Amino acid sequence: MAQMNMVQAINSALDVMLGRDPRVVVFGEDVGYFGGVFRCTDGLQRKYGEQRVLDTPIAEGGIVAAAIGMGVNGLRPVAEIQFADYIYPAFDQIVSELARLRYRTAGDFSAPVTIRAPCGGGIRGGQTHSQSPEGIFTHVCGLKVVMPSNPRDAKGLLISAIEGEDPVLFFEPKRIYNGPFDGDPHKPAVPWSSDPRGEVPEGHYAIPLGKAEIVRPGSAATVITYGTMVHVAEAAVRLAGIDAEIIDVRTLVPLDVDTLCTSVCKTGRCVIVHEATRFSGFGAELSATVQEQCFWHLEAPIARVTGWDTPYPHAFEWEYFPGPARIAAALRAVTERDA
Amino acid sequence: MAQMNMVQAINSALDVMLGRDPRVVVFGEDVGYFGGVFRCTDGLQRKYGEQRVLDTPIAEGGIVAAAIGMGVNGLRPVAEIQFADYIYPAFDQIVSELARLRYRTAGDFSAPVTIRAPCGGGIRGGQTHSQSPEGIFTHVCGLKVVMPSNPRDAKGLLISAIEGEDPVLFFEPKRIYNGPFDGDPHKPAVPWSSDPRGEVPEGHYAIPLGKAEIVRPGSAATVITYGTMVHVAEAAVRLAGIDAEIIDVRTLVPLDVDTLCTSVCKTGRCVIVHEATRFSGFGAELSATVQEQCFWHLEAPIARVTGWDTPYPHAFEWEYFPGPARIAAALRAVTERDA
Amino acid sequence: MTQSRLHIPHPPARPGETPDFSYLRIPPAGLAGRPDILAPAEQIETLGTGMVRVLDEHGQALGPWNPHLTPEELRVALRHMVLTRRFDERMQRMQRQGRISFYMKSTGEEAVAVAQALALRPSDMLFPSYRTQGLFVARGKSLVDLMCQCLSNTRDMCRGRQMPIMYHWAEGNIFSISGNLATQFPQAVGWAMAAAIKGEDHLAASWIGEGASAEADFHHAMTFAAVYRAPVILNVVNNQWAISTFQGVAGGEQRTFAQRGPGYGIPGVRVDGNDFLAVYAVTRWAAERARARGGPTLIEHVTYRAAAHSTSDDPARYRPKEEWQAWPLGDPITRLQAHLIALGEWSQERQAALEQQLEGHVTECWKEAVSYGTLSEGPTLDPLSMFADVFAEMPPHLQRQREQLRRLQQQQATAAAGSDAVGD
Amino acid sequence: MTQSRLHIPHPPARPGETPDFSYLRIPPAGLAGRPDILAPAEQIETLGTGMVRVLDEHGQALGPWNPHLTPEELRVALRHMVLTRRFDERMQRMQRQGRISFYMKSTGEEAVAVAQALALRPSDMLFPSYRTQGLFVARGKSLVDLMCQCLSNTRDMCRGRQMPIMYHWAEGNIFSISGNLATQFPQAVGWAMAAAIKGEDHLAASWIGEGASAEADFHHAMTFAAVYRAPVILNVVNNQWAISTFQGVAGGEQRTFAQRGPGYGIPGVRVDGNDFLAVYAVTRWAAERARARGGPTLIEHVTYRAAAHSTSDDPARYRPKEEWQAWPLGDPITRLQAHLIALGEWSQERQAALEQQLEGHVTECWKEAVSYGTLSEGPTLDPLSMFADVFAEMPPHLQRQREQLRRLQQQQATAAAGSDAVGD
Ligand SMILES: Cc1ncc(C[n+]2csc(CCOP(=O)(O)OP(=O)(O)O)c2C)c(N)n1
Ligand SMILES: Cc1ncc(C[n+]2csc(CCOP(=O)(O)OP(=O)(O)O)c2C)c(N)n1
Ligand SMILES: [Mg+2]
Ligand SMILES: [Mg+2]
Repeated sequence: MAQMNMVQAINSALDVMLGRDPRVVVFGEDVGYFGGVFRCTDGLQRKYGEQRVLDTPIAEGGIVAAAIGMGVNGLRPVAEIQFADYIYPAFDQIVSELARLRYRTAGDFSAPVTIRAPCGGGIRGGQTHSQSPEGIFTHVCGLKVVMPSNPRDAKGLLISAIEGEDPVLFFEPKRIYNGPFDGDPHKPAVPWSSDPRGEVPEGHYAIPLGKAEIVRPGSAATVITYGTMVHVAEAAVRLAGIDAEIIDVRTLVPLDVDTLCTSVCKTGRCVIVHEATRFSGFGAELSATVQEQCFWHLEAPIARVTGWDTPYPHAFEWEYFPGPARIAAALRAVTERDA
Repeated sequence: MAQMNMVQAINSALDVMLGRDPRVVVFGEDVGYFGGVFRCTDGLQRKYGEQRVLDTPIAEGGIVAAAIGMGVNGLRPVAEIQFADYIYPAFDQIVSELARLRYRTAGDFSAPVTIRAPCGGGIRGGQTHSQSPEGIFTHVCGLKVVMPSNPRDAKGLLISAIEGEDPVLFFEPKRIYNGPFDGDPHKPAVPWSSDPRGEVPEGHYAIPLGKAEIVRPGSAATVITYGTMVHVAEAAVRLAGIDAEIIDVRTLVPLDVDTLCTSVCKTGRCVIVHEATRFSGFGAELSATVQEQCFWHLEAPIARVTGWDTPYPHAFEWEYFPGPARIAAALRAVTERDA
Repeated sequence: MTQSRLHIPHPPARPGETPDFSYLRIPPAGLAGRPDILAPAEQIETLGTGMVRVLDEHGQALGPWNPHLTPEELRVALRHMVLTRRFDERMQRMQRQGRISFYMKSTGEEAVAVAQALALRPSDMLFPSYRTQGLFVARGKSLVDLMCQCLSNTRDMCRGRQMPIMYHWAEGNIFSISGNLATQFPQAVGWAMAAAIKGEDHLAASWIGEGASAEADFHHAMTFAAVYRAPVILNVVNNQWAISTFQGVAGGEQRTFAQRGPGYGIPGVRVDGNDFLAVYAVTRWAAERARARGGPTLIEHVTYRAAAHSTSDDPARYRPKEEWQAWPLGDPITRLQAHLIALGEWSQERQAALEQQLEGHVTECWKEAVSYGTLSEGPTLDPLSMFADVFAEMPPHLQRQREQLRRLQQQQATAAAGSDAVGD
Repeated sequence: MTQSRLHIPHPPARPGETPDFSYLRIPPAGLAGRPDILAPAEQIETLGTGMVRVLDEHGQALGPWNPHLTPEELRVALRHMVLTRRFDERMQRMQRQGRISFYMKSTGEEAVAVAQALALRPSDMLFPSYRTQGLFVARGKSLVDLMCQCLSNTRDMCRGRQMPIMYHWAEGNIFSISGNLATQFPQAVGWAMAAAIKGEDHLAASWIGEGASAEADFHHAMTFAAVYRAPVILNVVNNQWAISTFQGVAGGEQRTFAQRGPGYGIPGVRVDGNDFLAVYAVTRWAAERARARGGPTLIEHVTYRAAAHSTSDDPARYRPKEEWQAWPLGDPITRLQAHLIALGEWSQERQAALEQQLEGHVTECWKEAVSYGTLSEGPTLDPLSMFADVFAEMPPHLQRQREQLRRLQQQQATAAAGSDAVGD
């Protein structure tokens, strides 16, 4: 098995799919000759040619619209939005068109488009290079929404996204492109090569969309999270010394309600964690769903630990970021409450 | 006091504000000479001239961008998006710019823009004239989000929106422009003139943003809702014969958590109702918040009654619409559960 | 009050005023030159300022753009145009009678869609707007199918999911109409890019109104088409009105819409949109250019929206009632008819017979269509079908919601049966 | 494999290849005519195809566009340009040393911002891009303030909320820079519309890169500006590159960006962006036009991004290292300097003295700026301030969150104090 960081794993997924399926095309701003500002498409244009890996004009709306047209014409487009913060110019094409095409044509037309976008904070990117807009897209019927937390999942999930028939928004937490991140910016960076989840098969494999993963079994509480925060939650559990079960949602839509709720019904306590702002964030849906399904098992209010309800502030990155201390405090609160 | 329907009340709010404040300008597609496809701006161009009430090109992104620039230059723009379904082309300007301008300039620049948009279903408008996208905007920090349920509130809230310093998304449930609607499309239409909330003062008055209203006091359960569904909830309460308290949220952001949670802590049971799709809809935030604040008082799981998680289907409007029967069933469920 | 300086475009006439189309410069038919299909964009800029016209006021076809169609071809075209108009009128009537919820006519603009459908190959992909129903008619989609869509009935191609007129036809290579203006324009470019990537000889064509050209999608379509030289024909149907706003509000006051093309390096051709022969010829030119790797063409069709914007609209509120009569480019059907008559290939009698025949055909089709159900009567679609096609496979949450609705319907049926029983 | 037909634009040279700017047609200085400020757009289309140039290769100012500035005015301009470059270099160095998190230089493009700021009135509102720091310099914003923004320190005008370089200056009438490309373009038009509505004599100007011109905002800005004839100057700074993509990918292969203007009815003027005098003159022309109710002007500045895109970028990966040396329009600072020397109003010695003086000034400013704190040291902003300015008044949910963070920080402080005590 090869060692890959998340950039390499994503590159490998694209490479595998470009190689296997002549319908796959990859494009976006700076993804062609240059190989992407995060290098996720490095070497692919050289290998597969300019007709299949191409640079686009800087127009996210145009990129998604073109992807839809290509998808309708039998290709499997994988479009990159350079930063998730820049997905909004494409919002109408995603929401009104891509998400609804199959529905409005009763299945006669559809566009199997995958949209990749690096997301999240922790890189001193300020408010326009740090956003986590995934929650917005989970409210749009017809889109699948994915956010991996490690190289192995990233590759397997991306391959599933490309192979699937539905449009997928594939958010890549850029803070963990190079290594897992436990929420402490002062510690030396840890590379993926020192983490078992950095072991990634070279060839083709798929991790099905719609399945959450129990990252750490536990009995005292359930932490539901995804992306970078999976690692931060692990640190928080160690910090709090509480035997919490940590679940990596991985696919936000369709949501693996069973895995989440089985766990919460077992532990009776639940902390939901995401980087995105709190109000109407995806945590709200997680909370509402867990509450509906596990009400009679809950022994404390479900807690949400999230980014504050402000834009992402450059200078206060670490006060803003929902770090291990805040998660640990929530874990203590949900487990102590009944004492 | 005058009798007004909601269109007239909105027109009156604009009229009052154009008259009082020379900084107010009103524009959008077909709002000028024609007076708007729903007639909300009827007569205003004639009265205030083409420089203050104007038709725009069909470019929602351009409309909002221009509004921002005008707001920065000291005007108080009120822009109409012809249907809420067409707000997405303006999404980047709203989310990345309008919502964040004050924050990113530490208060040195801001744009007091009000964006009006008719929303919601029940008019056989199909999937592109029936949407309720309010939930998406409630996740965007820096925007206020309002949805009135009657003429009196509509006028008072719209005046507050225009007078306030923050950007406001003002969603108008078009199904109740002409009269309250209890969810039964087969009954004869009821005009606002037969409803006390159709009595609207002619002149200036303001209803502050951020205050929910208890529409019907009750003790057996709390129904939290807004817009058209306030009236449907009233019908559902009658149908179920349950003494529920009905709260009209009115302002989604900032949310009047106290009024909602005081009620739920009192009744111990909560049904949340909105027309928008369920998954990650605003009901999720309402549910999560109520659960956090009222956990120890809840005697049954919080229920959500919402549009299904599909685009709004033209032919199945009334199977899709969360009508009184579904709300009544939820009311029964939350009140029977502990029996 | 300060003297204000914001320029506000005005239409030439408002209700009660005399129609005035003097702003339109209309060159005589036959005047415009027909450049080589591979002429560079900068050498053919006059195509965007003038107007390609073939049919003159006597029904003669003049000049180098005359496509020299056979009388039989012309009669087929006429038939499609008349059928489109008859269809529109019937559907509007049915809306007025409450049989369908909404409708939009293309009256006065039939030449655009019909000529372009005929000028392109069946394998070319069309990305229509809501006012190009002639594309479906000319490509042979059965009216029954179109009507069933408008009825949201059991044979509705959209399974009840879209408002009337939002047709599509996968086998006929006609894409789905969206309620959101202009979105299909850059999608067509993407489709054309894919054709080029695959090395296929097909091209894409798309239509938007002049009003919708202000949307971002126009710019994206033009930019992507120009950069990749995609084989696509981008049509702006300038029917002078966008609901209540005049084409000046969309930016047509100082320049033609065709003139937007050259700035992107795309030829812009302005054509008399009520001249079937001119539209046909210009479309052929653009299609040949695209297939010869000459890249995209922008075509502006100058025409007039003779009817209301939709059944929800009343144009008497914002334009003179007599504008359509005063429209200097006439009625495309009358003009093609006059041409055929001038050729000795048609007559008023044959026209009357055709109209009658098509009227009968429309009646037949309507009868058949309603037999598959209407919004209020007859066989209806299963509401549970509304949960399908959100995704390729129905995920658990939608299965649960479908089940919930199923149970609710059962309960209601039981309750209804119960109360019926009580009533008995 | 089928022969594919999708056209892919290429830059003239990639790393390892010889720079080649033969695609640029560069007319001699002094050649372009200067039309009347109210000349109709269609009569001045050649302004978009040629290139307005004043300074020739001998430092002479030629032709009708020569703005005839006084030597003192020229020296002030030179000073601003040199200061901008010195500032850029220092900040880049500080980024390399880890003192600031990010930086973007405007090297090679200083003439654009400086000349335009000087050509406009202080009351005109500027909507900048991230590569027009010369606007701030030329309008007299203190470097200390700019540096404090880059440092996110206690004097940061953005209160720590934005990445470095996202300045604004309300009193100086310079709008806020956004991380989202192009959004300010149509906002500037809205500002100008408001000025016209209010009957005020001010105009707005905005800047985007040629890459960003593909965004929807470009189209919206152009459409609204044209329709309402807004008093606005819309600048496209064509520095040949958008990160790694060549201007051809943005649509510059077949037409100039200035040529986009006429399609909207807006004059498009192409100017040698490295020629201070030409940029100044063209801007004055556009400003006079706007103030005389002639409406908007689109200006394309032909220049070259001499530095990396940002401190995160390495251009050696995608373009020849020697491209900047081969750039045919030279260095704007050298050219203005040569002009002053040719006028007998400047010398190498004075230049050296100026450079030294400004270098010293930058050092002084930096010392002062860091005294107000850096990201890692010294006085820091109160993190609790991050909850302010989301709304005009802080709503309850943000008050609660601020309180939550306050308590958390207290606990951490207590815990730290406790563990310190243990350590003692
Ligand atoms: C994005 C969007 N904005 C607004 C509308 C509402 N709308 C529907 S048709 C129309 C006018 C379009 O005019 P034009 O493009 O000229 O086409 P025409 O109706 O004349 O054929 C408007 C504003 C819409 N459907 N989509
Ligand atoms: C909406 C949006 N998309 C993408 C980006 C990422 N991005 C930042 S600068 C840039 C290149 C811009 O090039 P150009 O407009 O030519 O300006 P230049 O950098 O050359 O001055 C890109 C793609 C962004 N900031 N915003
Ligand atoms: Mg039109
Ligand atoms: Mg550039």
